[in-house]
Parts: sequence; C-alpha cells; structure tokens
Amino acid sequence: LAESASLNVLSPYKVYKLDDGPPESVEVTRDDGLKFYRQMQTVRRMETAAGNLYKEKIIRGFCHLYSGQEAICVGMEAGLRPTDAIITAYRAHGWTYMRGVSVLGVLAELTGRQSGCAKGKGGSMHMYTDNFYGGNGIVGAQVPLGAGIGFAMKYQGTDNLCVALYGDGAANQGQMFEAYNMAKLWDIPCIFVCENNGFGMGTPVERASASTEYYTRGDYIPGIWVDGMDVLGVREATRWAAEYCRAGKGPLLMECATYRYHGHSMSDPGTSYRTRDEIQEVRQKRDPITGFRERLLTNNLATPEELKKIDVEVRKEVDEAVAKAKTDAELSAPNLYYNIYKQIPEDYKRISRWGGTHESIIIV
Amino acid sequence: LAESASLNVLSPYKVYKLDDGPPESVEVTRDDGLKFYRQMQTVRRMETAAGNLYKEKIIRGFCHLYSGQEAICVGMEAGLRPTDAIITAYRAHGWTYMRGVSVLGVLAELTGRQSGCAKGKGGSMHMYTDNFYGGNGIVGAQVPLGAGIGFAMKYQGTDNLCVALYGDGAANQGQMFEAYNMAKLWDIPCIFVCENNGFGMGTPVERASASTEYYTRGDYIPGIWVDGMDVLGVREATRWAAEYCRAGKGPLLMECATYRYHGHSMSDPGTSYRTRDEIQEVRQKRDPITGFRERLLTNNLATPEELKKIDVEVRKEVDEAVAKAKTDAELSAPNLYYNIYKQIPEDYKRISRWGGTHESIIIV
Amino acid sequence: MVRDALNMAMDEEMARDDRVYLLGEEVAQYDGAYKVSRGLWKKYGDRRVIDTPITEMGFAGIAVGSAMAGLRPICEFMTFNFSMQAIDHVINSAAKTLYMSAGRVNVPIVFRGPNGAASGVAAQHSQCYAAWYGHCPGLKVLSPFSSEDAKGLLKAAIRDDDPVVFLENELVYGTPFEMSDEALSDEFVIPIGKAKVEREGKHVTLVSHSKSVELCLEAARELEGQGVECEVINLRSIRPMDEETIIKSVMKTHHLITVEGGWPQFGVGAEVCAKVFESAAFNYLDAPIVRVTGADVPMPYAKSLEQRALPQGFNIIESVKRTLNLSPAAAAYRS
Amino acid sequence: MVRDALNMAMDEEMARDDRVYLLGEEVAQYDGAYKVSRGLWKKYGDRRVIDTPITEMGFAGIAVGSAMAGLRPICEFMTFNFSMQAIDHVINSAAKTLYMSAGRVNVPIVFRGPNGAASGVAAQHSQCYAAWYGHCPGLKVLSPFSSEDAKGLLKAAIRDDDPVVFLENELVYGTPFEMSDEALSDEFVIPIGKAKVEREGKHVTLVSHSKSVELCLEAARELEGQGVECEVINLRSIRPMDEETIIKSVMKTHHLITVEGGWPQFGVGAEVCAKVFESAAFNYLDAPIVRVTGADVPMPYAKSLEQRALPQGFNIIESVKRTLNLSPAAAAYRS
Ligand SMILES: Cc1ncc(C[n+]2csc(CCOP(=O)(O)OP(=O)(O)O)c2C)c(N)n1
Ligand SMILES: Cc1ncc(C[n+]2csc(CCOP(=O)(O)OP(=O)(O)O)c2C)c(N)n1
Ligand SMILES: [Mg+2]
Ligand SMILES: [Mg+2]
Repeated sequence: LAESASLNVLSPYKVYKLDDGPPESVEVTRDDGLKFYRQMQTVRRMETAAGNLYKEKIIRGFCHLYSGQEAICVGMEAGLRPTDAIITAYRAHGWTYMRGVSVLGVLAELTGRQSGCAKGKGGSMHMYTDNFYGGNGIVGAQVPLGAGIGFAMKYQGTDNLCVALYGDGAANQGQMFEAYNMAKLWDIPCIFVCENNGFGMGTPVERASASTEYYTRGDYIPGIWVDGMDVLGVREATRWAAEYCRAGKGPLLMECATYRYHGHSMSDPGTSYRTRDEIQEVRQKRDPITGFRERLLTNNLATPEELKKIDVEVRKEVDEAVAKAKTDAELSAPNLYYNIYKQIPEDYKRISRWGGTHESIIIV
Repeated sequence: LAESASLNVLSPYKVYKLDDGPPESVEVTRDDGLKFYRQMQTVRRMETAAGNLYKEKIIRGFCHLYSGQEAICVGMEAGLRPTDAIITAYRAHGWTYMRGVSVLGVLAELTGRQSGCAKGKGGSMHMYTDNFYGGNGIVGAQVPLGAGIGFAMKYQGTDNLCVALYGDGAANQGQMFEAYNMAKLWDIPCIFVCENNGFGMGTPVERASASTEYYTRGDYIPGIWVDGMDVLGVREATRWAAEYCRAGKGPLLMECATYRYHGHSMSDPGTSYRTRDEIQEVRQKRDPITGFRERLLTNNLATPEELKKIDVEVRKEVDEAVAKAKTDAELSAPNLYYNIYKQIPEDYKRISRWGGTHESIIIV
Repeated sequence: MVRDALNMAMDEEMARDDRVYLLGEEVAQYDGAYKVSRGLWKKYGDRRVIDTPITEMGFAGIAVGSAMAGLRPICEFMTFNFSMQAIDHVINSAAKTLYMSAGRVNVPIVFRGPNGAASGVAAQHSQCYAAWYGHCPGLKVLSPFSSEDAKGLLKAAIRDDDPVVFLENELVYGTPFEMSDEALSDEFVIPIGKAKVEREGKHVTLVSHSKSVELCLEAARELEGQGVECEVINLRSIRPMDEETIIKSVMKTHHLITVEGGWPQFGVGAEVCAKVFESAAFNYLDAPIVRVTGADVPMPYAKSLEQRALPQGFNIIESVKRTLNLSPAAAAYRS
Repeated sequence: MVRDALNMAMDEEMARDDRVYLLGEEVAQYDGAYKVSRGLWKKYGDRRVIDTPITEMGFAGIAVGSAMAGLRPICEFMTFNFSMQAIDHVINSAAKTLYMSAGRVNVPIVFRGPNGAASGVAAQHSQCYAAWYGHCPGLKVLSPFSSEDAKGLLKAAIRDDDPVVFLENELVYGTPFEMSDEALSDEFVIPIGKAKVEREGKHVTLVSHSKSVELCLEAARELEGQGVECEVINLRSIRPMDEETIIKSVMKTHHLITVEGGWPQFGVGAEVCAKVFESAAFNYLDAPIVRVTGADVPMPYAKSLEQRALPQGFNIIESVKRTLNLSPAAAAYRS
C-alpha cells in the first residue's frame, strides 16, 4: 500500500478575476484518504437513517438531506482550520457532523430529544456547535451573518476566516449582493460558497438565475468553480481560497457543482422536476463516495477490506445513534421557557398560553 | 438662425455587454433646443424657489433638490413616449414637473397645500401623475416597483416601457439585484437608470460601492454610461435604450454621471464631505444649463434675447406658483381619514387618536 | 378541503378577470409548495402563473408595481415568515401609496400564504403575523378558518381595490369542510370586515381566528356536555375588525375569552380586549377577559414542547371554567 | 439633550469594552444623520465606527453575525422605518437564535435609531415600531423619554447579552433635560423592564412612552390647576413591560388612560389594556380605559393634518375629563 499519492482533480477549476488558481494536481495521504472516506460514508449513512426516521414519523416537519453533497463538507473541512467558522443554510446535517457534533447529536436533534445538539429545540434546520453558527431556515440570511462572523474575526485580530454556504436558489437573494459589497469594501475574510445542486426546490437553476455562472456573480469579487463531487478538488480549492483570505486579500466566491439525490425536503418526492434517470445517472457516474472509493483502491491507498471495515463501523455507529435518538427523552416542560433570554430581566414574567405565568403553565 | 444642428455628445458613451451603442452625433432642432432650455431652467428655478420656501420654514421635513441634475429628466423625457412610465426616488420634483405636473402642483405639494399634486398628503417625496409612480422615500424600493410597472406593460400587450431611477447610494441595495434578475429572466421592458451624483448623503461612491462602474453592475444586463450633464446625450441614449427595450430584448442599465449642487436634503449644508471649490468647479465647467445655453448660441439655434425672454417667463411662472403655494389652503380635517382605502368596508370605523371614531375627531 | 377552496377562488377569479395573475415561489410548474395552486399553470400558462426566484423583496415589489399599473396580482409567500423580507413593500409600497397619492394610485394586490405555526418546523417558520399586519392602516387583513371562509374571502380579496393580507393556515389545508351550494357558486364572495358567529351560546363568548376557531368549537362541544353554552366568533377579518359582533355577544354572555395561536403580547387578543374595554360591553362583563394564546416563546421543535407552546383545547376549557367560576382552581386564579 | 446623552452612553461603553462598535449609515465621518454619534469616529477610528452602504438587510445581518461571534455591535438604523428592510435579521436571526440553539449562541446587539413620527416627513418615515417589536419574544424593547432614560437605558442595552431594540425619538434629540449627577456617572445604568413614575397623582393614571410622556406631563400640569392629580407612568421598557407599576397605580387611581404616538389597533395601549384586564386591577377600575393614540392613518405631510394624526395635549385632557366624568361631553362618550 502506498503512503500517499499524487492525483489530478476530477474537473479543471474555472477561475474569475484571478490570475491563478489552486493546483490541479493534489497530494493525498493514505490516512487522509481513509478519513475522508469514513467521513463521507458517515454523513451518507446518517442521512439515510434520518430519511428512514422521517418515514417512521419520528422526525417531523422539514428535513433536508445532504446526500450527494458529502464531498463538499468533508473536503472543505479538510482545507480549513477548526478555528475558522462555518455557517450554512437548513441543509445542515453534514456540516454539523463535520464540525464535531456526533451522529447522535445530529439524529437526536432531528428526533427532538435532549441529546440533540440543540436539545431538540432547533430541529433539522437549527444546529450549532463551536465555530459553527447554524443551520438557518431563511434562504440567504446566513450569508450576511457569515460576513459578520468574518468581520468579527478580523476585528478581533485573528487570521481566522468564515465560510458562508448557500444554494443556487439562494444565490439570487438581494442580501447576498449587499454582503458581497460590504465584504469587498471592508476586506472581510469570508469565503462565499455556492453549493450548486442544480435546483432550488423544484426550480432548475436556469429558471431562477439570469446567470448560472455562480462563481462570477460577485462581480468585483474573484471566484473559483470547483467540482463539488471531488473531495480532493474541494479540499485543494478550499486551502487555496483560505490562504487567499488569510493573506488579507478580502473575500472570495466559490461555486461547488454538486447534486442532491433526495427531494428538497422529505415531503418532496423530487421526481416531478427531474427524471429518475437523471438521478440514477449522477449516482452512477459522479457519486462522490463511489468515485473516491475507486480512486483509493486504484491508487493503492486502501484495500477493499479496510474500506469494508469502515463501512461496517460506520453502520454500527449510526445504528447505535438511531437507537438512542429514538428512545432519548424530550426536554421537560419548563424548558419551554428557558433560553428566551440569556440575561433575564428582574421580575420577568413567562407568559403562557392562557395569560397565566410560567409557574401556572408547568403545573398543567 | 439655423432650424437644426448636428452636434456631438459631450462625452463618449461607455457600453457594457453591447455590440454597439447610441450614435454620438445627434441632431437637434431649434424648437427642441429652446424647449429643453426652458424645461431645464424651469426645474432649476423651481428648485431654487423650493430651497427658499424651506428656509422660510414653509416647506417642512425633507426636501431633496434636483439642481444640477436637470439634463437627466429633460433629456430622458424627450427620448421617451408619454405612455412610457417613470418611477424615481425621493429626489422627485424635476421628474414630477417633466411628467406634466405644473410648477404649482409641485410647489404646493411641498408646502402641503391642496393644489399640490398629492393635495399635500405626500410632500416632497411622494408626488404622482399619469404614468408617473412617484416619488418613493425608501432607498431602492422604487426599482422592483418599476420592474413591476414594466411587467404590467408587457402583460397588457403594449410596447411601452418603464424607467426606474435610483441613486449611486441605492445601487448597492439588494432588491436592485433581485429586480435585475427577474427583469432579465422575464425580459421585462425596463430601463434601470442610476443617477450617479457622486454621493449618497455624505458618503462618496468609493466608500459605498465596491464597484463604481454602475452601468456594469447588472452583470448579465447590458449597460450604457452617459454624461448626465449633457441633455442631448441623455436624450439620444434614452431613445436608443427605449428602442432596445421595445424590441423585446429585455432590460437595460444606464448610468448618468451627474452632480448635486445642494446638500442631500435641506438640513445638510453639503460641504462637510466635499469642498465648496468642488461644487464651484462643477457649476462652472459642467453645468447642464449653462453648457447647453452656450451650445444653442454658438450653433445659431437661439439668440441671447430669446433665451433671456425664456428666463423671464420661467421666473414669472415660478414666482406666481410660489405665491399661490404659500397662500393656498391645506386640506380640511376630515381629509385625514380619506384615501386610506379605495373600497371602504361597510361599517368601517375611522379610528381617531383617542379611541373615538371619525365623527368625534372632526368635531375637535 | 381548504386547499381546494383557495384553488377554486383563484381559478374563478382568473377566469373572470384577465388582470388577475399569480406569482410566487413554486406556484407554477410545481403546483405550489403546498399544492394550493395545483393545475393553474397548466390552465393559464406562463403569462399568468409565474414561478419566481427566491427573492421575496424583489417579487413582492414587482407585484406591487404591477398592481399600481393596473394588474391585480396574487402574490404568494411560500409562508408568511418570508414576508418579513418583503414587508417594506407590503407596508410602505402597498399599504401607504393610496394615501400618499391622495387617492390617485391604488394597489389592488393580495399577499397570501400560510401563516402561523405548522408542525415541527421550529422558530423561524412558525410566526403569526395577524397582529403585525392588523396594526397597519391601508391594509385589509383576513384570516379564514373554513373552506367557505377561504373561498369567499379570497375572492373578496382578489376583487378588492386595496392591498389585502390573506393569512392561511397550513394545518387546515387538508381539512375537509362542508361547502354549501351557495359557496360553490362563482359569485360567492364574503364581505371583508364581518365576523361570523360559528355557534351561538349564552354563557361565554369565545373570539378567535384561523385554526384556533376549530379549538374553540371543539371546546364548545365538550362544554356543552357540562351545561355550558359557548358562543364562538370567527373573526374572519383582523382588519377591519368587526367589533359590533363581539360587543353584541359579550353583552349577551357577559364573559369573553380570546383564542389565538400567535404570541400573547400585542396580539389579536390584546386588541379585542381593548375594543371591548372601550365599548358599551365593558359594563356587562362579569369577569375579566382571558387571553388564550401561543406561549411567549420562539417555537421549539420538540413535539412535546411545541404542543405546550400552542393553545390546546383544555386551555380553553379551563379558562371558561375559571371565568364562569366553575372550577376549584378558580379561586387560585388572578392571585 | 437626549442626543448628548445617547452619545455619552455609546462613548462610555466603547471606552469600557473593546467589543462594542457602532455601524450604520453616516454614523462615522458625517457624525450621524442626526448627529447622535458626533465625534465618535474621530475618537475611535475606522475599526470601531463604521459607515455602511445603504443596505440595511446586509449590514444588520453582518452586525448580528458579528454578535454571534463575540462582538457587541450597536447597529444604527438611520430611522426605524428602514429596519423593515432588515427585520428578518432582527427577528429571525437575532431574537430567535438563543432559543433555537438551546442557549448556545447569544446575540448581544443593540438596534437603535429614531422611531415614530418626526416633523413633515410623511407616511413612509413616521411609523412607530414599539408594538411590532414588543410582540416578539427574544427581543428586549426599550423606548426612552428623557436624557437620563436615554443614557441609562442605552448603557443597559449595550451591556445586555440579548438583542435589544432601542427606539429613540428624533423630536426630543434636541430637548434639554436635567441630568442628575448620578446620571452623569460612568456607571449609570437603568434596569431593563422597569417603568418610571414620572409624577405621582391619585385621580387617574396616564401610561405612556417616548415623547408622549412629555404630553402627559404637560396635560398633568394643566389638570393640576383644575384639581385633578394625574399619575404619569413612563414605561421605558416596552418588552418586558412593567405591569406591576401600572397595576399598582391603577389600583390607586381607579382610572387609566394610555397615550402613544403610534397607531391605535394592536398598539401599546391595547397591550396595557389587556394586562390590566388580566390583573387584580380589573376590579378597581371605575371607568373604561381610554387609549389616546396616533390616528389610524398613514402619516400625512400637510402640517394641519399631521397634527391631527398625532395625539395632542387636549386629547389627553379631554380623555381625563371624560374618564373622571368631569366634562359635559362625558355623557355623549361611549355612545
Ligand atoms: C426567504 C425564504 N424564502 C423561501 C424559503 C422556502 N425555501 C426553503 S429552501 C428553498 C429552496 C432553496 O434552494 P437552494 O438555495 O438551491 O438550496 P438547496 O435546497 O438546493 O440546498 C426555499 C424556496 C425560505 N426558507 N426562506
Ligand atoms: C432604505 C432606506 N435607507 C436609508 C434611507 C435614508 N436615506 C435617504 S436618501 C439616502 C441617500 C441616497 O443616496 P443616493 O441613492 O445616491 O441618491 P441621491 O440622494 O444622491 O439622489 C439615504 C441614506 C432611506 N430613505 N431608505
Ligand atoms: Mg439548490
Ligand atoms: Mg447619489
């Protein structure tokens, strides 16, 4: 087995208003290879489990699965520092996991139990951990927030940066352009990442965006296009972008071309606006995990047995988390009234649903 | 005297994503020349009168003068049809006049009297007339509204278009970019016009906009830059742009470079963020009226006496309007409660300031 | 189903008036996120049923502009939570323009979509906007409960010459309500500004809107068994609010309870209280008004907490008993 | 002057805590559109006093994001009317995040700027947002009246770990109020959630906030000459609202009038009514509560109409007399 290998990224980068771009030949160690494989498999498996829990009606409301897009969270995390910050939209499970929340922390949040990373108060769209600011249900809102987090990092004198992720649908939101403008004016260390999975709910990009070249839509902000199904390409581009930002050159845009296997949320079968064949074809030809698995094997970075073993371990981890996420308790009633304020005003009345106070409601 | 002359525009156009642009040599008749001169003088004089009324405390609140920018409203109106629509921001007096409201209709609106074009209910920022939709106090809001007006014109099967004007400060507002996107996707006949007067209140363009090339900021929408101090250039560019839109080619951006002589509103002396010398220099070298006057004379399109006569007539018209605008009555008390709804629900209660009804308040 | 009633209202009004068109996210080819516009794109095509990008501020502005220029848009917010991005256009562009123009420019537009809490969608997707919009002159604000309400009020809203905020409720989209023959007619229009007495009773008045009316009716049925007759008022219109109907009822029952899913403070119940206070009914009240409302918290995701954050039948029943002095807990109340 | 008190509060808190910074349109080099931040940019420089482009949604979002990441922004809206463009960030990003994150991510931010009617600025620039923001859990909403209020409450707001909406009033920026020695100190902080009894009286309670407190005090002085003693309560805090102080006063005076500049329906007065209704004070009221409010209209520009659209001293005086049954018109009232 090789200790490392030098591979080419799957698709050439495209760059906008940049003289050069990330290297197209990348070095990957065996250890990293196995790690990325495990991480992508874990996210995939976790999402499958979430889908099943939803079908069992144990997860309620919205549930936006990340399956198909795993190479982005795994690749980007590998190209960043843990002290860098991330903020994303409601398609947040994979990112939450990559930022350090356990599979249980994610799944129990989805089932609304107290082992969830937001103790069940947030649900699918609102997950948080260190240097991970959600999880936001309002399309586009996380982008100015992310610019603000980047702003804070610069203000505090660190050389950390913030990555703000959004979808192709979100890319048309006005607040994006407001954030771009201020980020550029103030040289905020922020990477704006468009996860272009081809659709905003049922609307394909061409019907939503007058320009679908998302990496160029920062106008005066340079951009890179990356194959989002290629974990190594994503890592390399992220490293390069992070260096650019850390050097104080201001913000950068990055478009990751990817695909979402499931419907938009669990209530959307996801087949009215695209064919089953189209989905099948991506799964077969561009799947980020299958493709990477093959590359590990052909480049002698792993054996089939090792990968098999990882698969088994991942399955076990997720299954255990599922079991606990199903049986774990929900928060007790008084918690309804906690966390509204961090600093509770003196004499503050918790107002229940019938004009009584906190005390009266919990007896009910 | 010549019946017409062929002149060059004062500054070459700049174009963006366009193969050609408007002609730089323009034909102007003596009649048009005299008309434009009269119109620009009327707007200038009317604004001076407004400034004086403000100083006399007869006009209250905000009052944003258009002085310095006259060539834009006069030139554009000349390049459009009366059935085309216009919508602009709060710097609306010149446009209101050009759309057919009398000087009295403008000034009496400023003094809050019933001869005002909104009977005194709207004031400086909210003036309306046929095919003129205001007058909007919210920076940027008029731009989607304008796109909507253009949308309606297309929906109704006409070949009219809408011109939506905004300032350099407004140009950064997110809703601009949302409007651009939909206008382009849906081929809305709308000309988005940025009146770049160098400042948004006290902030010069460079501190507000990461790109100050406003005519390029529609990204996928073609754009033209025009010298906004050149009434003929503005007319020609507008004609050309209108033809483009009417041909069904979708929206267009147009930047008119201009300057505002007064402070942002009357409470702003307008000299803390720029020097008096700078203002003086523009007045001397680029003034749209003085410059045009000179061109009329050197090209034998008018005699000094004719222009003098126009000046006198304009002054008289404005002076008379001022006198009436000062003495005209305000609307009577019951009008406070009119125009809230066009279709008044049965039994509708007009709620006064002390919990009584309409009837009770008017007795007070 | 309420969904069908809404669909029928839009269909009939689009057939009747070419100026009426529908725009919003996923309203056309996807048939609406909640399938309220099902079939309309197929029937009316791209010109009149328009999918927008996810740009609420922009498309609401475009819709308002088109209304100023003579069209009659139905502007769907996928949910009213997203109307916050566009609220400047709802208030400053739509509600105020007739007034600012002294009657020259009216804005015949309907802003519609689901409002208030759905199931398991957490804090950002569960807000009730009735009180916010109800606060603002220039708007008419409707909040239908049943299928008949939905159809008759939406048709009224579309025909109205002023901006109307039309607050639907996702949780009842699928509820099967009876529709009278009259309601099935093309010309079934319910007047804006009138409440409906859903059930007559003499002991206590329950004033409510939207899905909470259902809770009131359930509570009323249960209380009937215990000898308490509730009068249930479905507000239908939040602005203008039909105070006559409320006042008349209170003068009959002498007891008032307001029920809503939104937050308690500065809510719909508060305004009802104040109106009664200012009216002749004030002297008829034998007990304080009780507001049964959503809890004063952002909506939690977890099921048991979510349930506690919303008014339940037993809250109404308890409140009625306390108000009528029928329960042992009554003495403890108002301590 | 209130303007100076606000300036002092920001200056002191910026000196005290490096995490505090100010951003907004024209706050730096122009010294603030209303000169509230005069001198701060000169003193603290580009890093801490930041002129933004005219992009409220964007800069409010940036401010909230920076607060999540450890800063303590003061986000100025040139006026609160423009906060509508950013209101999604105020509510969904700022107010709800602590709850959604089960206590992990707090958002220590102050949104401040002038609120309500100024003079002659017409409908789009005259709205009062007290009731809207007061409706929303997760926010604290302050509405200072005097210079002491302004300073002590703004300092409290800046030090607070939660999002605070701080509603100023342009019309009093230039009003000279006495400042006590205590109020001039660096450590003068007024607790959030407490009302202030501005004047004691035994006949009627006037509850008010912001500039309307001035009207109440004037009316109280005039009524004093006629033997009527008004108790004037300055709410200071709209959310949480100090109901104890109101209730105590009403139990003493038996009469209540609310006074505000905002629209009547679903306004601050409505909530005060409802709170009193729900309290022990209900049985103490000898007459209905009267709400004195702005008229239910978008603000007109013309001076005489504008004046009629806002509460005037005589409205309060009339209302007091009617409530106390002191005027010949009293009989006609409540017809
Ligand atoms: C402001 C706002 N408008 C609408 C929605 C409803 N909505 C949720 S996700 C979504 C589609 C977003 O698509 P995209 O940005 O491409 O992200 P993806 O789901 O593909 O990851 C829509 C319309 C919302 N949550 N927020
Ligand atoms: C949304 C919004 N934010 C802020 C303001 C306050 N304001 C009014 S005009 C203005 C400056 C606009 O500058 P620009 O767009 O360049 O237009 P100009 O005044 O130069 O014509 C500002 C900040 C407003 N009216 N609306
Ligand atoms: Mg997408
Ligand atoms: Mg400008």
